[in-house]
Amino acid sequence: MSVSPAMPAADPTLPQRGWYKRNEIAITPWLFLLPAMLFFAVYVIIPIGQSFWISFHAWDGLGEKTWVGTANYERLLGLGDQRMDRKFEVSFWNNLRWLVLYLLAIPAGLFIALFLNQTVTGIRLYKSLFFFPFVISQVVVGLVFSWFYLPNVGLFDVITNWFGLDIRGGVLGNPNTATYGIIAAGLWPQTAYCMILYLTGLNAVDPEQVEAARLDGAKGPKMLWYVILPQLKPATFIAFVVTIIGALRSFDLISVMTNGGPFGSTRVLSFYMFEESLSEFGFRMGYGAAIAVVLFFIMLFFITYFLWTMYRDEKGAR
Amino acid sequence: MFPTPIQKRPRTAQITYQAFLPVALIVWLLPLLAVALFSIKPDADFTTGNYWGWPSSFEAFNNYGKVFFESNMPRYLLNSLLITIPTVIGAVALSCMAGFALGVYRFKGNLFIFFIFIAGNFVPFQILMVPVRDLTVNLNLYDTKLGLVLFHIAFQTGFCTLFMRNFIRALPFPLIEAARVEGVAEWRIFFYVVLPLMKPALAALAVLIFTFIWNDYFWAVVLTQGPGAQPVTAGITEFNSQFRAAYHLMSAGSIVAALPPVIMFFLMQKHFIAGLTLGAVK
Amino acid sequence: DAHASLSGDLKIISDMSNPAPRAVMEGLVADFSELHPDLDIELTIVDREAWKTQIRNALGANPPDVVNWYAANRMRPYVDAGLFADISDLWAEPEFEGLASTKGAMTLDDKQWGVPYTYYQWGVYYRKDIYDQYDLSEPTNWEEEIANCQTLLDNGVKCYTIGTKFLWTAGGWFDYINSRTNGYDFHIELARGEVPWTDERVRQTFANWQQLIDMGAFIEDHQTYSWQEALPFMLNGDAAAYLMGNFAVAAMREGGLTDEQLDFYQFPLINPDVDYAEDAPTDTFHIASGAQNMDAAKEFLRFVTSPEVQTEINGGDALGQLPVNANAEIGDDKFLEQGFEMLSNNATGGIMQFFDRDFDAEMASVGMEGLQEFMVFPDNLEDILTRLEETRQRIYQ
Amino acid sequence: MSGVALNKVIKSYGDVQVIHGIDLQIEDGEFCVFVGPSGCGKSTLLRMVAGLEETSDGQIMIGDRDVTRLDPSQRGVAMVFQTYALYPHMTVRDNMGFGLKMNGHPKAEITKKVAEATRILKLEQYLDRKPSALSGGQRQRVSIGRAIVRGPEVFLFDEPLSNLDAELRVEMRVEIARLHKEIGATMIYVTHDQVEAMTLADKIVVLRAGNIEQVGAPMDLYRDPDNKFVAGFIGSPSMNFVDGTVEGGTVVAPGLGARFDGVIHSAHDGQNVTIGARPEHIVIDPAGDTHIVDMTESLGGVSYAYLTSETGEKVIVEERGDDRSATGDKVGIKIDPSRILLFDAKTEQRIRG
Amino acid sequence: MSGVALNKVIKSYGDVQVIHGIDLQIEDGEFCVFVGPSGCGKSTLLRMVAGLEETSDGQIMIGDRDVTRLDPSQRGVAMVFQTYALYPHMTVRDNMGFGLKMNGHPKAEITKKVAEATRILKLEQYLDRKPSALSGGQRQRVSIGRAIVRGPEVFLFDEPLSNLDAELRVEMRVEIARLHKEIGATMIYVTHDQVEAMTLADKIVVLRAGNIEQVGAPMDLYRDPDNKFVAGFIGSPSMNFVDGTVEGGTVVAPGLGARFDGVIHSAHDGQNVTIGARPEHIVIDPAGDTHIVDMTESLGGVSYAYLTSETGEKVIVEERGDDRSATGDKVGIKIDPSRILLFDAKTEQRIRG
Ligand SMILES: Nc1ncnc2c1ncn2[C@@H]1O[C@H](COP(=O)(O)OP(=O)(O)OP(=O)(O)O)[C@@H](O)[C@H]1O
Ligand SMILES: Nc1ncnc2c1ncn2[C@@H]1O[C@H](COP(=O)(O)OP(=O)(O)OP(=O)(O)O)[C@@H](O)[C@H]1O
Ligand SMILES: [Mg+2]
Ligand SMILES: [Mg+2]
Repeated sequence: MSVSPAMPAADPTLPQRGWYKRNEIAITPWLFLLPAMLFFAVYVIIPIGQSFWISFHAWDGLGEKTWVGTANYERLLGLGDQRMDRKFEVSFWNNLRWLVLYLLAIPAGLFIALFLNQTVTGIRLYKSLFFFPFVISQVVVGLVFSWFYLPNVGLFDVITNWFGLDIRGGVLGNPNTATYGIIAAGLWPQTAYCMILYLTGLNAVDPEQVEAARLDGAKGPKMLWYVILPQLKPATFIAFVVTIIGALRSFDLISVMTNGGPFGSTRVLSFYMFEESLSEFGFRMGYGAAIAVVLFFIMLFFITYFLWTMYRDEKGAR
Repeated sequence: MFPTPIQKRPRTAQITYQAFLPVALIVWLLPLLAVALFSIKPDADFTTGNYWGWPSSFEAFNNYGKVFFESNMPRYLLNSLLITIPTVIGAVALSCMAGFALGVYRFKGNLFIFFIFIAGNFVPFQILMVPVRDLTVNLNLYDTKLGLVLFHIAFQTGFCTLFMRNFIRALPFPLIEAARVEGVAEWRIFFYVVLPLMKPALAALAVLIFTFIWNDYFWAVVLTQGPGAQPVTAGITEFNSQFRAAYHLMSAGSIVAALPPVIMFFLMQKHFIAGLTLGAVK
Repeated sequence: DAHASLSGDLKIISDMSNPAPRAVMEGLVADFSELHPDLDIELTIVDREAWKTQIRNALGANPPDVVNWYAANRMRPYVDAGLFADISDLWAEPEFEGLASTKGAMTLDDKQWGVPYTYYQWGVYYRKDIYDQYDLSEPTNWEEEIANCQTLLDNGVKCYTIGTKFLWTAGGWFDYINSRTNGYDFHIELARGEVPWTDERVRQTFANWQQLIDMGAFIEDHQTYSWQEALPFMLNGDAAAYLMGNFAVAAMREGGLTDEQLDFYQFPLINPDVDYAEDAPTDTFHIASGAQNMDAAKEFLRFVTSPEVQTEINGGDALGQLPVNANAEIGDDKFLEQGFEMLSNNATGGIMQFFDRDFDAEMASVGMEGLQEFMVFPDNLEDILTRLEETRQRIYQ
Repeated sequence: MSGVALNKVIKSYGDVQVIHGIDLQIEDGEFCVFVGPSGCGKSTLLRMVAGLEETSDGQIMIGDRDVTRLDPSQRGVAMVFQTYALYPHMTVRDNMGFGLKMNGHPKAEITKKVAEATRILKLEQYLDRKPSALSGGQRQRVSIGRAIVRGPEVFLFDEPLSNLDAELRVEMRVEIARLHKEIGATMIYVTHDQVEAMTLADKIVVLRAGNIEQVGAPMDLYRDPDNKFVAGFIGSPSMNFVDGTVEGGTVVAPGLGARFDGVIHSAHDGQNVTIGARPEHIVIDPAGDTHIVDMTESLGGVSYAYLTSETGEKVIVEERGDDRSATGDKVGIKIDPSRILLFDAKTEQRIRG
Repeated sequence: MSGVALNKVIKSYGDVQVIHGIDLQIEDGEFCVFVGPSGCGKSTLLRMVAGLEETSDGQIMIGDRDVTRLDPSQRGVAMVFQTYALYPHMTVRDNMGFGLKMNGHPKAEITKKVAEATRILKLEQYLDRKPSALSGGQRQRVSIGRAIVRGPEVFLFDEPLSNLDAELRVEMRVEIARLHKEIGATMIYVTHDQVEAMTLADKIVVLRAGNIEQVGAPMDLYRDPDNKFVAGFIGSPSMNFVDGTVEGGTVVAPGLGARFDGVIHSAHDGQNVTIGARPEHIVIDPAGDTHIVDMTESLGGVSYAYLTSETGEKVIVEERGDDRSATGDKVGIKIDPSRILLFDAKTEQRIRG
């Protein structure tokens, strides 16, 4: 043959290779990981620990921290002879409301996705426009919706008045409706998000299975329930995760739309902790940190679930 | 395909569908259309109570002119750009590398580190607020764009790494083995083999992060103040207090603030949608 | 002289973000820099509401030289944390004697921490034309007040507009009704946490307030409006009056009300046994302890407190408020004159700074939330008072 | 009475016609196989019978019902897909019973029918597994089971075995043959695989670009193809083709180094023909020297010798004896003239005698 | 001097050993094929030679260098993957030159080597295309070209053709054979495909569960397997096995309805044996009545008859004549005793004489 060897290795007298060369495969991943790990540790991991630490102190953010043990938690959760912190209670229940109602984005997104999953001219543009709300900042969404909800002149009020409905104080002024009003505003972009997840999910549905089901006589809702939805499970899972995260993180909307009011009825934990820590009458950092820690534990429940699912998939994949 | 393609339905169903689409869209976008309408109305319409009617005069140029020339809006927009673009570059670069390490190599702790990234990403970010603010203050980065950028890079790295790692995992592993057999150094494999293949993921992620960061409000409030460093989301609230109850100007301002990610979205639509699903729905 | 030698940068953060004050502030800076051409002044105007949370960060890291804030108790956290510079030396200067009346409000721990630049009376601004239309006169006691209000309501006009979205406006109402019902001393005791909120006297205050609420004296849905957003009700004639600080006049005029339409009266007496006490908050300038250009900062404080500048910035065409320097002239403005007159001669009970400045911060926030709730759901009073009392006990234990 | 009849069926996608008016009669209980090159329309035709593709024109009859416009589920057909199309989230039992459940059959009946299909396909022990826990062959069995349970008049298969590996493919092929014998329903089967087509079919339909080239029993097509396309398509390795001319009723084939007398009427004199000869009908003559052995491939019991003739035409010859030719040998070849087939060089139609 | 030698190589994944100490000698220039059932360790062994899997124990020599602990790139091997593993963002030219470029070879040299490989594989006209613009066969050619360019001592192929369709597979098989002849390097080739193994190999290595069952030339394995596993694995359809016993030097095979004299020493008297006979070595005797024809499969030139003996054992017989048996026939069978193979029923080892 006429092709001559091109490999340095063909030389039997191998030069002693450098330490890096010899351990290249073992070292490289760590070198590649280093910057990201560094950043992540400094700005995420360590601060989580610090928050735990701060939550055992009384601290106004300016002077020295004073160790108070679990006093913050006792006050927050009403341990011992205290009453549970009223604001915390309200925030907690509001958070639950957010959690439950925010999940409506999932079926709503699915519904719109099904509606749009057609191939007619211009459908791509329609899909994009339906997705639009997700791209817009929550601050803008919040503003838009608070005008939408304005008493008397807001479009919402105008429409409900046609039906003879009058919400006292306007949607956002009435403590019975304000939270729901904000959630509805949040559902708008979130539904768009779920919609796009489902649209991609629907794309991945095995057409042969749909055909098989069609031959099996499954139609409409039956087909959806028995054949399509099970296949959309990954999309549903992700939609679930992002929705939960979104619900627990809800801050921007509340801050813009009601600033927690009327009389604190729209507070959620994340907002409350911001209020305690950094707002006008706040700067009780220790207490704020304690709220954050409680929120963290609620979230941990979901994080664990998510990681566990991922772990199972990873094991299965290997 | 589910539901049944409309083409296979009766003609009437097709027409109904085609007609219903724009109606549904209008209802869906009603709040936005309202803002757009507000933004071209004259002030007088609001005092006379003409909120929802036809504008009594067309004031788009006036209103938007005010936004651009009589407020800090342009400055905020510039800030947003100066925060968003470096963050996108930084987060994507870091996560590419981390994703490569986690996706290609098998080593002890691989999965653990990966999970740390994911978990950190899903943490309620309020828990970071106080310590991160302190850290930023101590680094003398409070109220600077750099302070915001550094934090955003770090926090987004969690999400981006999840995304990148899954993407790299899905690349055919023999490509890397083939390069190894050919004696290509590991870092060169990253640059010459893996990176070029990640182009779609890079584009998708870049667009996604752009929107995330552009729309961030919370951290803008926590880590910056004033038009020196604050991005447009925070700026819009200042704008609002400056023109409180001037709905026409607020609307115009909101629209201006929302525009860049919207433009980005339309330009890179394909990548964007891929981005939302790629990393997540495997 | 000292003026000529000023150079370098001067960083000022101001919260005068409403249009009229904003213009004043910008004018101030322009004038000052004309005096000191070598000085580079960087003025940042931040949202007034936002500034209340941002000041901490601003003072902590990379602080500016001069900032806006408020007098009295409201300074305390920053004084305690050493963030405000001690400017007792400035107060020792002879020029400052004109400010003697406000020295107390600027003093903590026997030192002075800032200078006032304006203060303003609170009171009821009303549509004189509407009052005339229904043949009403300024009420002087509670009975007249109620009667007036009833007449207005019978004619489809709300007695008062108010926007409580940001809570503090409700604090003004409480300050007035409480001090008129129980007197200045009681009010301050309450502010210091020395009296329980469940005290019978506090209940009396709320009972008086509830009279107005029950008859529908306030506009509806006020919890969704900021104070500016509530203005149009008065401008449009849907409501007849507004309990507000004098800064509102500028906005009302800008909204198209002429001086013929607009007038002012002192909040009426409720309990004839107590003296008038008035809300007159003082707004201030401070120097950050970390200021880079202390000389320029002090010079700026001297500048804003000088009689000429005081006269200029508080004039009817500017802030439309009261100058703090005794040597300054009160603007040629009927509201300023009336206000000055009222504060000088008819506030024998005492001067209150304002609910959120007299009360402890946490108490104020819980308190104002309760007040807002009370205004919407007066029936929740018992619950609200229990809550406030719990908070008081925790804070002042 | 549940044969299938196609009358001039046409399928167009937009402006593109892909099935050009096909007539076909499949008898009750017959096993009919569609073969043809990729893209010729096999799947399309099958899916039209299933009702998964609309029929643009023409008529489809099952038994004596016109089903052209009926829903798939009402046609009495069941289909087995190449990718199995099992519902991944259901157990084998639920997969098989799904169709009946959807049509509201009582539980007891479903259980009975599933049990019967399970027995036929020997799936008893897998009933409670999910498809992901099954091997490819088992999955395909389940998917056939699902078809059986519905008791259709017609079974449709679209390349059901092409995702299986060689061994399993053989096994499942035998299984399908047995199934056909056992339940005797009409079956239509699409495949790429020669062996499947030859061994399973009662009737093979050879399609090409949306038209039928020939219909017939497997050995008929093998031995007596109508045209060069069918001749070349059926059989593996495929038939050798060399050019020839007719001279006075004799066919001259330089590529074979041979002349064939009496295989054609002299009427065709001067005509260019193509001569077809299957590898197993050609014998190597070690004494000859008309061809060179390029290469031999031995598969054990049989070898293939790749020869080049003097004209440059390639010929493949099958060898079975213990002595086989080796690369580089110069050899001649012999063919029984009765074994050759003649085709018109232009029309590619068979010239019979 | 670049043969490959494996000395007692062992591979364990954690606690699981999958390669159990394999000894193998592959000569310089030899074409060696690994076959065996799925999961037997073919790929693992190949990848160990390549250096892509670490060797847990034992020694791997290439030429006379011990490469056991070397990096893949230093072993002087090149690998061709089943999935081609072409870099999709590079042109064919860049794909082939990438390895050299990364190792700092001068441009001129790269160009020359790529040109040469291109010539060998006839890829000239595709040099500037991206892989996505190539057919499967062309892609696999490029991936082979990439291997050639590096001028390795040993080529490694892991099922390189199994992603191609039947026709292309045949074509590429021929191509690889030609390549081996042309460049003469040592090649190790993993495949599932009987035909590839038989036709390409100089030497076939039959693996089973991490052990070598037999090594030898293709026809040697076919004709003279060492044990029942190899006998059954090589050849398609596979060898028939029936039970038998030895009685006084005669093997009695009820399943074949036959006795075989003189095929075994009487020393084995009373022993249970398994008798193997390939389908093509059994002839149907229409006059007999020992077997029933269950089914016949006709592939055209050849048919397979599936017979059941009186003992219930299944036997497959190949038929080639024009007259073939039909389902349901009662027939007998005949076998040339010299064609049968005997195996110990227990150890499954071949009994030779
Ligand atoms: N949805 C469609 N739109 C347009 N043309 C199509 C569509 N589906 C199939 N075709 C065309 O119809 C022809 C027949 O396709 P079909 O799938 O029936 O071929 P096939 O014989 O099954 O091929 P294969 O053996 O590859 O499965 C092809 O030319 C194909 O390109
Ligand atoms: N990473 C691994 N961890 C554990 N076991 C493995 C791993 N990779 C392979 N094995 C096991 O090693 C054995 C050999 O696998 P290998 O891939 O070499 O088989 P193969 O002969 O190539 O099979 P196929 O023909 O299916 O490709 C198998 O039993 C497999 O399960
Ligand atoms: Mg097909
Ligand atoms: Mg393998």
